Amino acid sequence: MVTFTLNGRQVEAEEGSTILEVAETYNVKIPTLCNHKALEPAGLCRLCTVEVYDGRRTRFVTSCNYPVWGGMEVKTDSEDVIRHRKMIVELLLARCPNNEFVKGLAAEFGIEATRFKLEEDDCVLCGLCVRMCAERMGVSAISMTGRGTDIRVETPFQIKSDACQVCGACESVCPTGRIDVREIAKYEPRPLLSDWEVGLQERGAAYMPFPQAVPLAAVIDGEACAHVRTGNCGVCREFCEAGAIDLDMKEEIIEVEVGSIILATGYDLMDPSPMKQYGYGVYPNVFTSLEFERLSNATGPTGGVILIRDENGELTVPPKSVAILHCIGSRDVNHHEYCSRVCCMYALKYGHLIKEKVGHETKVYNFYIDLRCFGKGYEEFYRRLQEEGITFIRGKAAEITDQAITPEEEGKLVVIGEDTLLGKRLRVPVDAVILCMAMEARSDALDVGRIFGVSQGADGFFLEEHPKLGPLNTATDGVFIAGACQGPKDIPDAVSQASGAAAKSLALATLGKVLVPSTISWIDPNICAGCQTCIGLCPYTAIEFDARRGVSVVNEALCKGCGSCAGFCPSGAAQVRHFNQKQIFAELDGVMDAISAVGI
Amino acid sequence: MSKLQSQKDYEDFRDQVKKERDPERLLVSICAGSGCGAYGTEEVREALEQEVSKNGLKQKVEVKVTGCHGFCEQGPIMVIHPQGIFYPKVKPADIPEIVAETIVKGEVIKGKLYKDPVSKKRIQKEEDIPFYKGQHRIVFGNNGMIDPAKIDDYIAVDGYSALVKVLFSMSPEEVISAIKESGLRGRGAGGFPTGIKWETCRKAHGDIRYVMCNADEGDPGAYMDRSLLEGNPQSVLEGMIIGAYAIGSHDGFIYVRNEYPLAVKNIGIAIKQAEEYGLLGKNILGSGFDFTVKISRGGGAFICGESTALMRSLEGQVGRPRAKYVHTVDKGYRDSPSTLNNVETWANVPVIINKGAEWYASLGTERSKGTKVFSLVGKVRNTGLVEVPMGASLRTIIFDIGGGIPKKRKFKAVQTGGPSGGCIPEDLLDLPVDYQRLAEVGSIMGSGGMIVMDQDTCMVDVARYFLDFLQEESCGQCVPCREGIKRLLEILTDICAGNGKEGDIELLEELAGTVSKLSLCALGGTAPNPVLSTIRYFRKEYEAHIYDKKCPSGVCKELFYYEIDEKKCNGCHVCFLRCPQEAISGEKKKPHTIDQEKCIKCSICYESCKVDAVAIK
Amino acid sequence: MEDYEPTIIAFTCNWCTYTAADLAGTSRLSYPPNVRLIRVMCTGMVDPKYVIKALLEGADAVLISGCHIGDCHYMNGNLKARRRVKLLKELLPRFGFDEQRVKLTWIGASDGIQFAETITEMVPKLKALGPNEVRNQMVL
Amino acid sequence: MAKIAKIEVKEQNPLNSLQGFFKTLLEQGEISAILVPQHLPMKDVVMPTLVTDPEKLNGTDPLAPVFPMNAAKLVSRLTGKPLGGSVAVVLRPCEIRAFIELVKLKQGRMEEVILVGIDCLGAYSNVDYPRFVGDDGTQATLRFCQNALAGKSTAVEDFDLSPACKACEYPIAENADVLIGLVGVDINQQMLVKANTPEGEALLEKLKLPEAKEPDGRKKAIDSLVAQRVAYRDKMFAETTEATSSIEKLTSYLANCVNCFNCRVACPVCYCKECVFVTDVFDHEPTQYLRWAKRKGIIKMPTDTVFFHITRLAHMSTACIGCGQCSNACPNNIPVMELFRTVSSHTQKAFDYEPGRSVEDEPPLSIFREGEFLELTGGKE
Repeated sequence: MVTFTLNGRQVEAEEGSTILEVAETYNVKIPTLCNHKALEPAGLCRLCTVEVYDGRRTRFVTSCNYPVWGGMEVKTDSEDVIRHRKMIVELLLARCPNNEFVKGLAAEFGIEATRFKLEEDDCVLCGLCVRMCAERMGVSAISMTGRGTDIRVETPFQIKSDACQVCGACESVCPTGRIDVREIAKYEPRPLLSDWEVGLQERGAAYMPFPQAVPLAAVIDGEACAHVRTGNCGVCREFCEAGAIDLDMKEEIIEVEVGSIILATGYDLMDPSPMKQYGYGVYPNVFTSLEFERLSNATGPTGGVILIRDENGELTVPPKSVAILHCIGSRDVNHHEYCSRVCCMYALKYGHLIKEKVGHETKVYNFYIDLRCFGKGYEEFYRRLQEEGITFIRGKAAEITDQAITPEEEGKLVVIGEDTLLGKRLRVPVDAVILCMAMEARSDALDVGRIFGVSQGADGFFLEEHPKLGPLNTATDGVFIAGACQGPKDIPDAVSQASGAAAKSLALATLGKVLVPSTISWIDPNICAGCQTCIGLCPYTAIEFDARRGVSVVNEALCKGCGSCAGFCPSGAAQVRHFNQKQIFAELDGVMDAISAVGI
Repeated sequence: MSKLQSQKDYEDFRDQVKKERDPERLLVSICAGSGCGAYGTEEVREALEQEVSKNGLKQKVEVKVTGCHGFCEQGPIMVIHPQGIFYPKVKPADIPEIVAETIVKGEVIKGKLYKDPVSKKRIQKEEDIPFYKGQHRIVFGNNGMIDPAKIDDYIAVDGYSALVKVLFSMSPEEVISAIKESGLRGRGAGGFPTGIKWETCRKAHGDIRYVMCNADEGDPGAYMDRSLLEGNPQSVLEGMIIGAYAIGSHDGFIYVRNEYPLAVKNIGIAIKQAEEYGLLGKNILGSGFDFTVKISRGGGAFICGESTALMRSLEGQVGRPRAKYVHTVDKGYRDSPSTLNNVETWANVPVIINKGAEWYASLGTERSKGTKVFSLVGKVRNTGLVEVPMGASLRTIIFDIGGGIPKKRKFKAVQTGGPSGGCIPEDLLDLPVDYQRLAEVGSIMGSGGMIVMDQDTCMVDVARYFLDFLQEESCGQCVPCREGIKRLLEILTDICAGNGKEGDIELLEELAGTVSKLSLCALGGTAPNPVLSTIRYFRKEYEAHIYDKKCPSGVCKELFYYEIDEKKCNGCHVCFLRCPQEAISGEKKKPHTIDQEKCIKCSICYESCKVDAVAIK
Repeated sequence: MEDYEPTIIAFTCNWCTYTAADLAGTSRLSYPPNVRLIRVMCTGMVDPKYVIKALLEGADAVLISGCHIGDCHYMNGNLKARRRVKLLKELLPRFGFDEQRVKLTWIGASDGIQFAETITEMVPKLKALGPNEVRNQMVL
Repeated sequence: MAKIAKIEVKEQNPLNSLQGFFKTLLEQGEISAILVPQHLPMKDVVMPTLVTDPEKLNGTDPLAPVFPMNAAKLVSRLTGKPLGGSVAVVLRPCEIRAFIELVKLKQGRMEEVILVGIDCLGAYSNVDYPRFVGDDGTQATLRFCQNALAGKSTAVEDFDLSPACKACEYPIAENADVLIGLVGVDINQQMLVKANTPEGEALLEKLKLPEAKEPDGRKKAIDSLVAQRVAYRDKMFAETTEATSSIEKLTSYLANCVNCFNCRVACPVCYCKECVFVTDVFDHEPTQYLRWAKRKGIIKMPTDTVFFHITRLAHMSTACIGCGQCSNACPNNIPVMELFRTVSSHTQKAFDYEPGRSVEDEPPLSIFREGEFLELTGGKE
């Protein structure tokens, strides 16, 4: 620790720290421009200059990189210091008289005009971008080229850089907004879209997964994070005051020994893009149900204000009319035959929300096949919405178009369908359309199923052991399923099933032991020749060799009864109980006898 | 040549070399420094050798091509030993006569001797010439006796005896304390006490230490380091080895600008020869001390003479300075402790070791010891390299040694220390030149540049000129230096163009203050010196430019015109004939006049008028 | 031989093809009645003897059917079965058993349709092949 | 490069010299015993003997053209568990190959055993050998060797070498530790001793035999011998394929089978302690016989004969090394060897498996891989 005087006050500081750092801890403000927490101080802008008196003479040093030492006297805002700083700012203002940032800086220093000739630049040559690119990103796609007054920030030979990794770090630190990564990079920057907001919002490589995440902690997208990809950057560490970021954390495989497993992997929302007739992806204001969910959510991209896209694609306009199309992809022989179960009720909810949030004059049209409002209070809710003035049209919408044929259709989306109750063809112009997409099995259900030994039903969802007797069980003992991975279901159903699955797991845990199936292998020691081939074939390492007796022995706790051993054992020493050779042959004889008796 | 492996090996060899040299033997030394070289040394040498062999004198006469003798104004210089006959401005055509008369007969050719412009007398010996007489040449003295490509020549003048002394009878601490006691200060620009620098570096934490020689001499008109490297590279090398021994370093670099091809070549030869002799490399002279030197060629950026920029350049990065709050002696090249000294500093080291710190400290002033080499250029008769003890007055240097201002012009100012030095006026001519005094009057020692200016020099234009140089040579990193110099230059350019306005001088002063105080490195720190010193001593000239829109020295073309004084003009018609624009009219023997419409102010008439009838208005 | 009805003995794994056959039934899919299922826990437990014996007893074809590769409830039982079937396919044709009389398929639990199709495809082919000659031989 | 030495033959009696070699082996080879065939007191019997006393090696005759049993089974017994000393076993190539198969099936171990192989010129069947041997077994052996090596007929009266030997493409025991070479060598002068493994080289080192080179004619002689046997074999394959091409023909082929299971007992690679066909799996219910008979109208008794043979083919045709002991052992002269070798040629090829080649090769049914035999399921996994 060293002690020195800071603006007349005795202060203490760690050896090796800089004046700027110490001043910050003592709440002494020193202006900076080229300083950045994540970068080595360079002392280029000289704005942080302070006066240091060493007992003999006064010197002006840059506080960002001047290390403190005991006994020195530092003045951060002497008249001279302020005068010099003002001159620096005035010089910058002369260089960039039209730049908002520099104008703001000048205003802070009370400078209205500069006494020097005006230039038209918007780079203050603070070097932050260059240093960020070199020091933190390890790329040096840009650098300060030239010398003296010719110095500027450029890519080598002013050619668009293919070394640039389009990380945008340069842009993010540029105070004046001069840096545009598009001018630097050879490749087009790609925005990172938030999964949680179904692509309606951008996010950084480090982000909060979603508002109600537990634990509510930020995550880093390894595929986008420059540090993970290249070992560089790591700037976030400098900014996290809690010191919570550990970029050296490695992906690790954690082996957890458990007695049972509950699969609750959820569902995928069907992608409407291939269903060209609905124009998803073509018309900006055709939304999927999940997108609309985010649009109406208080933590969503619009903060819960229901807005649709303007001509620039920004969410700014409240809709005057909305069509909600039920059963898109479900109850459809071309896609999924099953009913997705939840759409009717959320569609009703959306109607209610639109009326409530956008205004009662907003028109809401539901195009439905049937409204399936089973369940407590559901039918009542339906009735209430009818009273709220929502239009229900029985008939599945056939097409969405922007081709107007009447003046009132101009600039609108037109839903083409049929009111089957009236037997009338309809064209309904609206501002926005919500597609109630089918819920479908996760795209990776096959792989997940393989890992856990769970089959998929014809619809792709995980297959329960038995629809009535084993709705939570799977073909694999100890593996249970809950929620939409088993089939479309709404929240109360998912919660019920999950509770059941949890109870099943707990029941196993409480018991502390499981009954092994009787269908397991047994090796007759009197017959076994000890060739040990079965040991190599056993997928569960359930067979051991008893060297003393020279025979292989089945560990009954490990054996699952697959019969890999029995399928090979030439002497028949290894047999699966209930499926032994004698039984199979008897079965075979029986079958053949019976066939010969009846002819087929 | 097998390696010298002990002190005795060295001494035996040195004695042998000396024995082989007959002090009475005829030796013709021709200067091949860059100055003389440009005047045609090579042709002179060829003619001489031809003539010598034609006369069958090859065995009798040794022709030696040496480094710079310093008196560049008079090149090519030839000195004939043992008599020490000094022939300036030798041309190939002179050779037959010189051989016939001086070499064969031993006769002096009076007409070819140096004629002192002040006393108008012919002078036979080098040491009697005023230019040399006033000097004290401890660093440069041997240049005339050494062929830079022959290490034996250096050893013959006791070269490397200092290294032997250090290696076999002194501890590194003793070497450092000798250097400290000698009072040697860095000759590059900073003037930092060399011994303290070495001591700090020796004590700094680190396994590897480096020593470096700064030969990036960038000041326009300065060439003492160049001449030393070209003429006596072994002395620099010996200094570096001694320094490395004292500091505990085993790796050295010489950072030399690539625009000095002869220096690069000669130091390269010197390194190779020293290695062959076992004076450099592994286990030097069997002492167990290892030291190797590599040459790094710089691209010629002025800023690369700055220590941190130089080291970055050495590391392969762009040569830009960093803040020196952590000193390079602690963390320099590759973050290891590094000692950087300039060529002249290194060359002083063997002298100090050989002659003793006390002797060295007896030269110079209280806080500036030893001698300093200046490159004396500009409006002065005897341009060349001048080595004088610290404390010699400007007057001694410029008038006694330099021979004063030619063409009867009046002395106006001298700028010391290169482009960022200050301009010192006539009334300070008796100022003893040392680090403190120069600083006190607003200039710097720099690396020893000295530009003399006469009455025809516009001081505003001078300041503008140097800032123009500095604007380009600034590294451009820090705001005050880059933006500040640019603006200083902008204002000066306006003033020179007649667009000066009230307040400009004050703005210059204010801005210069910020630039000098806030810049990151010494380039910015000293850059305003030309402006500030000229304002300080020649404020009136500024005012004349701004308020009267006049350039009293007749330099700033927008601000004066030439006029022929009818009373003085004798109608010699010379100006009429020489004017490229045919702007002068008048009959012979009658006063002439200048047509201002046609005049482009080229100054030819002004220069050529014998009766000073052309006046600046 | 018009009224010849081939007999198929199918060794089906408990987790996939047996379930698929069940699904075919509960789905009311119709397929020829010529197949008799012998349920095994895994195709990996099917001893080549079973196939030989079935053919020697007069079955016209033996179908071994289990989970798709990678889906095996016991990880890799089907891989082992595949090698054994390969052996049988080399061995049995030496003695005049047509190669088509031993068939290996992978039919997942949800593939009721595929099970029905497999049988539906097999029967006419076997009819074309004619009955297994062992039916009329005195050997077992 | 294999190391080659020679046994110098004195008095034109290679057998004596070979016996001398075995003595040296036992005395200097740091081994505990030699397993080697020897004429037993009964004049026409040659049986493997386990010898520890060098003096008891006088009757050894590994060159006798007979091998009443495949000695691999004996070596398996010797090496199944640690033996406590190293033993040199003098074997025919087919015996070595059988032993290698048994080692894969953990029925024997390579440790503590030095495999000494001798070029095999073939053997007569157990029944024919006494007719061949006459009064002096040793002389008969020498006579046989000279004849066979000279390429002269080995046929005697109405019999010749057993078909298995005639069809054997492996006369040279290349995978023995030490190989004694006869083919292409003038055995009245010398016999080759070749070390194929580091163990063999170490042994040869100890014996200090004179070094030798492989005679120029040896490779050619071997090639010619193999070619002759391959020709015989291929003819045999063709005949057997035809003779068993339908189940009806197979039944006739095996008609004499009485379920004595001698073939499987004699088979060196049929390693089961107890054959499944003698377990209770085949203790059929009496009523079952009646049901079978009812189904077909007639069944041959005993039942399960064809089933037994096809099953045995399924179990071990991939491991069949073709020694012919099955045929040798059949009381009813069923050409079992011919059937097995013919089928094996297909099953071994299917798995690209060559039995007896190396202990590193894994038996086809003991392993499995992803992505193989996709044609079985229509090219898909």
